[in-house]
Amino acid sequence: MKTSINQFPGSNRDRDMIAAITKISGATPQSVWHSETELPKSDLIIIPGGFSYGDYLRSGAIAARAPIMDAVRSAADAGIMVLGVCNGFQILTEAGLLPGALMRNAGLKFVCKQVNLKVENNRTNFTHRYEQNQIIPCPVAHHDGNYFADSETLNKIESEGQVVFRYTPDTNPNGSINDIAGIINEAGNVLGLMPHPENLIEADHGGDEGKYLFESALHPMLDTAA
Amino acid sequence: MITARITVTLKNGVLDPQGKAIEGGLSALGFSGIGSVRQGKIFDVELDAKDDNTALGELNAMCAKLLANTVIEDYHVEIL
Amino acid sequence: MITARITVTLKNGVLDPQGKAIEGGLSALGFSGIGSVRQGKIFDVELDAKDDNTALGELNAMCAKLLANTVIEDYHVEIL
Amino acid sequence: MTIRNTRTITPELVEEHGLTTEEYDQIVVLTGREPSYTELGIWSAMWNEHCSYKSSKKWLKTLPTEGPQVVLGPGENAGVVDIGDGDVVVFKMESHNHPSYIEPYQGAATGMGGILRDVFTMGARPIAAMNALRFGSPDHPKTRHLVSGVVSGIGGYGNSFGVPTVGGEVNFHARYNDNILVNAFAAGIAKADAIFLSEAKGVGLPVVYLGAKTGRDGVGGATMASAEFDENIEEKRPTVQVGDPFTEKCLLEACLELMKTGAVIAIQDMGAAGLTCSAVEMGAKGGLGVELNLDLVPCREDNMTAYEMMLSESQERMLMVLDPDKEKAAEAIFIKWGLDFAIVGKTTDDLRFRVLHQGDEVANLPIKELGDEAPEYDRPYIVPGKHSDLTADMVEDVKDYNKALKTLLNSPDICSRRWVWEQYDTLIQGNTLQIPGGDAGIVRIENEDGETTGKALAFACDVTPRYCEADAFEGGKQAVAEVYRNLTAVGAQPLASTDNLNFGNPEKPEIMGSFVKAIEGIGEAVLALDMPIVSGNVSLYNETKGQAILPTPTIGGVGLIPDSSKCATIGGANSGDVLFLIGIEAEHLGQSLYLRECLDLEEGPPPPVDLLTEKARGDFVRAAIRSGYVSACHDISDGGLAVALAEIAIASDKGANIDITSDFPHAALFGEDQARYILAVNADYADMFAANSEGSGVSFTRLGQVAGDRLIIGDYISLSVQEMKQLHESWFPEFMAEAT
Ligand SMILES: Nc1ncnc2c1ncn2[C@@H]1O[C@H](COP(=O)(O)OP(=O)(O)O)[C@@H](O)[C@H]1O
Ligand SMILES: [Mg+2]
Repeated sequence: MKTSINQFPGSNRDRDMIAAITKISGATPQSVWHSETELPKSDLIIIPGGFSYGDYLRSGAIAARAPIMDAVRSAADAGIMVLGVCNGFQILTEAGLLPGALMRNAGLKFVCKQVNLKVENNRTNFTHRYEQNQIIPCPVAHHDGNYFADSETLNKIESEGQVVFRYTPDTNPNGSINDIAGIINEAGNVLGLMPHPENLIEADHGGDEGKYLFESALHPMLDTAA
Repeated sequence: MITARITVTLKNGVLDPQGKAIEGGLSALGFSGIGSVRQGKIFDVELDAKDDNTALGELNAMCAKLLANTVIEDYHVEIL
Repeated sequence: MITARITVTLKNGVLDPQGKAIEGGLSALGFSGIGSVRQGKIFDVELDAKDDNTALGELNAMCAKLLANTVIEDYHVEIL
Repeated sequence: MTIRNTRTITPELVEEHGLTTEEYDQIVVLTGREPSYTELGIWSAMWNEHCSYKSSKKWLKTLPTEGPQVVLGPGENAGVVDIGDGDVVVFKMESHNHPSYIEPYQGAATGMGGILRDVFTMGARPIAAMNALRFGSPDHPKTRHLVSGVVSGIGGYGNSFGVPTVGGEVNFHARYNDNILVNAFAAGIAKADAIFLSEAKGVGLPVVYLGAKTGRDGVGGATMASAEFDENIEEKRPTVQVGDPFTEKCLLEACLELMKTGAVIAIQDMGAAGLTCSAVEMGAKGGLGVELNLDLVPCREDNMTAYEMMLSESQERMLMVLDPDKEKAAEAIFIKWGLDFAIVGKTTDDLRFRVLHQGDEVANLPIKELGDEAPEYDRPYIVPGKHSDLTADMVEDVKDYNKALKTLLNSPDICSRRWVWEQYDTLIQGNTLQIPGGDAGIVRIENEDGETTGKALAFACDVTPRYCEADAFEGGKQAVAEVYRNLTAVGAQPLASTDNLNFGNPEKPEIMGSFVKAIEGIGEAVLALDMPIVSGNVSLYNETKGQAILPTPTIGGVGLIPDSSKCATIGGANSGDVLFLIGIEAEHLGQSLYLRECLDLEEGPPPPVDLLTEKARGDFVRAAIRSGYVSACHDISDGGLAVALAEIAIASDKGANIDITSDFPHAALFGEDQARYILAVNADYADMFAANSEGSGVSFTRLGQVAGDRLIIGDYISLSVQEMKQLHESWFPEFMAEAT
């Protein structure tokens, strides 16, 4: 299983992600600079959190158009797993690899706190090590996590099981529509989520519930659809 | 150099949390009679192009490719 | 209801990191000949006022009190 | 607008530059002639209070700055302290008070930017940040706006840069109505043998400009205020600097990469008085001259003059002396990160600071005199009088202790700061063991390969300005003691400290007196508690219309936790644990929050600090935590015993039954006597713990037990944890939500 991590200027949870993957898989992921046009051979591509290009213009907008993203798009089309966390999720929506948009938090403030997430769909390659409907704690840290999609898109992702993680209604930190915290594409190989499972993988973090997402992705079920 | 102003606004029906907060802020300051506030962005761009038409073409392309997120935003280009 | 557009721009000389990053983003996408990009905000406000003049007064006050940060920003009000 | 080099020097111009006539006369002597306009700007930048410490130097020299743990004390961008295994922690605190009052978001943001740069200029990767904030009275019309702007500015910069904020302070007091304080702290980790300094070495070596471009930001705030000096004024330029955390993050990565190549001989960030101060300091420290060619400086704006370039305070810039053999590799790194890299000058052997612009030599000044020979003043001072005794029997007893505790928990200075710290990324880097809300923030230490080492660092910052106002000497001691206690309460050994001395106008003898006495108190305390001062900052003239701020010498401290599995937090109490008080029953109500919040009085002397007791009890508490049977610990400070117990109960979500009776319950419950802690100890170890305390000669009392969901203190207090939590959590968000 080869993992690569895309780094943009302004990425800042790349180090957290590298540490998490290294701890969980025993192997250090390959770092890929945004100006590259080709990806090393990878089974899992991760776009980490941060403020790529300062999040200026819109979060993830400039990064989504960086040279490496064409390679990510081809890989995603070829069925390779792609995971975007926080800024990574924003980049994936801006790149059109996931539907919808992430807008400014309803409270207009950056928010860093622990929320509760419900695993809405454990039949994905990213979540099969969770129980269906399991509630897990997980930290969030973002300014633009307010998921929005038009009603047609929303109906579709809701009915097709593409909503993978939802905030419990009392812990929705950003006003996201239907409490959506993470979604997967139709093909089931591209997942984006706002919370930071990489900051919840060991006792020192106060829990290891985030680890199961990476363990799922690093040991995908064979041949599953979303 | 041609100077242009690009205006990017949220599509109708897209919730605007910043606009809402500003409405609240304005009423708190005692302003009354405010129906709604919607926030948008402008980009003042200087560019070198052989004529206004070429510039317009370029500017529209910039919007479509980067400056606006057409999932949620509309844009408008104006040469000043 | 009166509809107005408020435009808030950075004062000259104030660093605009957003504009700078957008310039970079546009050149990376292959757009050439861009001299500069400065980002600003607009607020589309609907308000109830007895006439345009009263509205203008109100809108200017809103800018001074909340919508613009006059230390670094200029504003402009226009009734549509 | 351009400010030309040809302006004639008039007494008014000299005054606008903040220089006295005597100072100017000395400048003429040192220059050997009348200075040019640009030269005047350079002198004033180097000789202002901020850069030259002319009023404070004499007293700062008295502070203890040494110890076996200290690798590098004050004088560089930040202090450096050994934490074992070849690692060092690099830290400092700095103020950005005035800019934050003018433009709270950008002022606070650039304050964060500045302190982070101070740390990574030395080769350290920032791992933790704190911020100590003082605002005016909550009912002052500007306060909310300032709180909101400052907090989002700090968050906006630190979150994007990617450093966890793990602690801080927020106070409100009318004396900060027109002068808020924003003190930012940052700490980073480096290898002891890979620390970078600003001292230039080697003649004829390239001086390189790094980072963002130069604009007119912050140029000559003083001269800008008068409009008639230039016939070509287009507009009044804002002197506000805008922060760009994205560029700073790139600058961090580029600098750390660059430092690994061996290309850096000396490096200095451009902070106050940008290019001037950084170039002069590098040369003066190294005993070398520096020649700059301004035609090569990357500029953001057109037609910038020499004066403007030399005085610009544009952010996210650095200056370095480069090993010329490594130029190509160095430049490639900056190109990769999208940053400017320009050779703008060279080191010389003539001890002159020479500045060239468009074929002219616009400055030629003696570098040592600029850097090291700034005036030093021994300003007259009067030691402020002391308050007469205020014993417990002289203070009204409110009788309704439930109500008093509720008032305190819901008061501006005691309530939870969650509203603030939830806007800060407290978790980034994945090493935070204790987020804000405890006594000290804790961050574990990784080695170079990203593996955890088992070690952790604790961070706290404190000062109690109302104590300093009542007695600067005791207040100075107390600030250090409280940091010591906060670090100890999580199980850390305090290592060293940094100070940020915020005072009013030093030309007033009473202000100077409190400054002198505070330093004396700080010095005594850091010596007794072995927390030498390794870096710091002085901010004077925090005064408006004759009204000065409360004396506010903020102390930031760093402590070492050798085994991070053995630390304690405020929220770890378990049902059945026995609660112990380390220290004795309180009797001191002078300057307490009980007095202020319940009786509306600010009277009496502050609680005295006995440094020997402080040390003995601290050593005992730390040892107890490290032996592993302490499940929760919290020091007693603002609001006394009752508030401390309530805070443990709220954080642990557990009630407690406390058995006390007192002749002066108001003092016993709310007195702020120093050197005290509350510990929750597993019941199986309680007797052993008591015996140990007995044996160590440390005063202690068995207070009661963790139990149920109410805090019951004798016959005095009975409140549900739920209700206390609600009161404690609600003040801040309700205050910020209220209409202005
Ligand atoms: N501006 C701030 N930023 C981050 N944390 C803060 C800030 N202000 C206060 N805190 C945190 O809130 C808690 C309570 O602060 P304080 O009452 O000053 O604690 P103490 O009395 O232990 O010194 C501490 O954990 C502190 O770090
Ligand atoms: Mg404190």
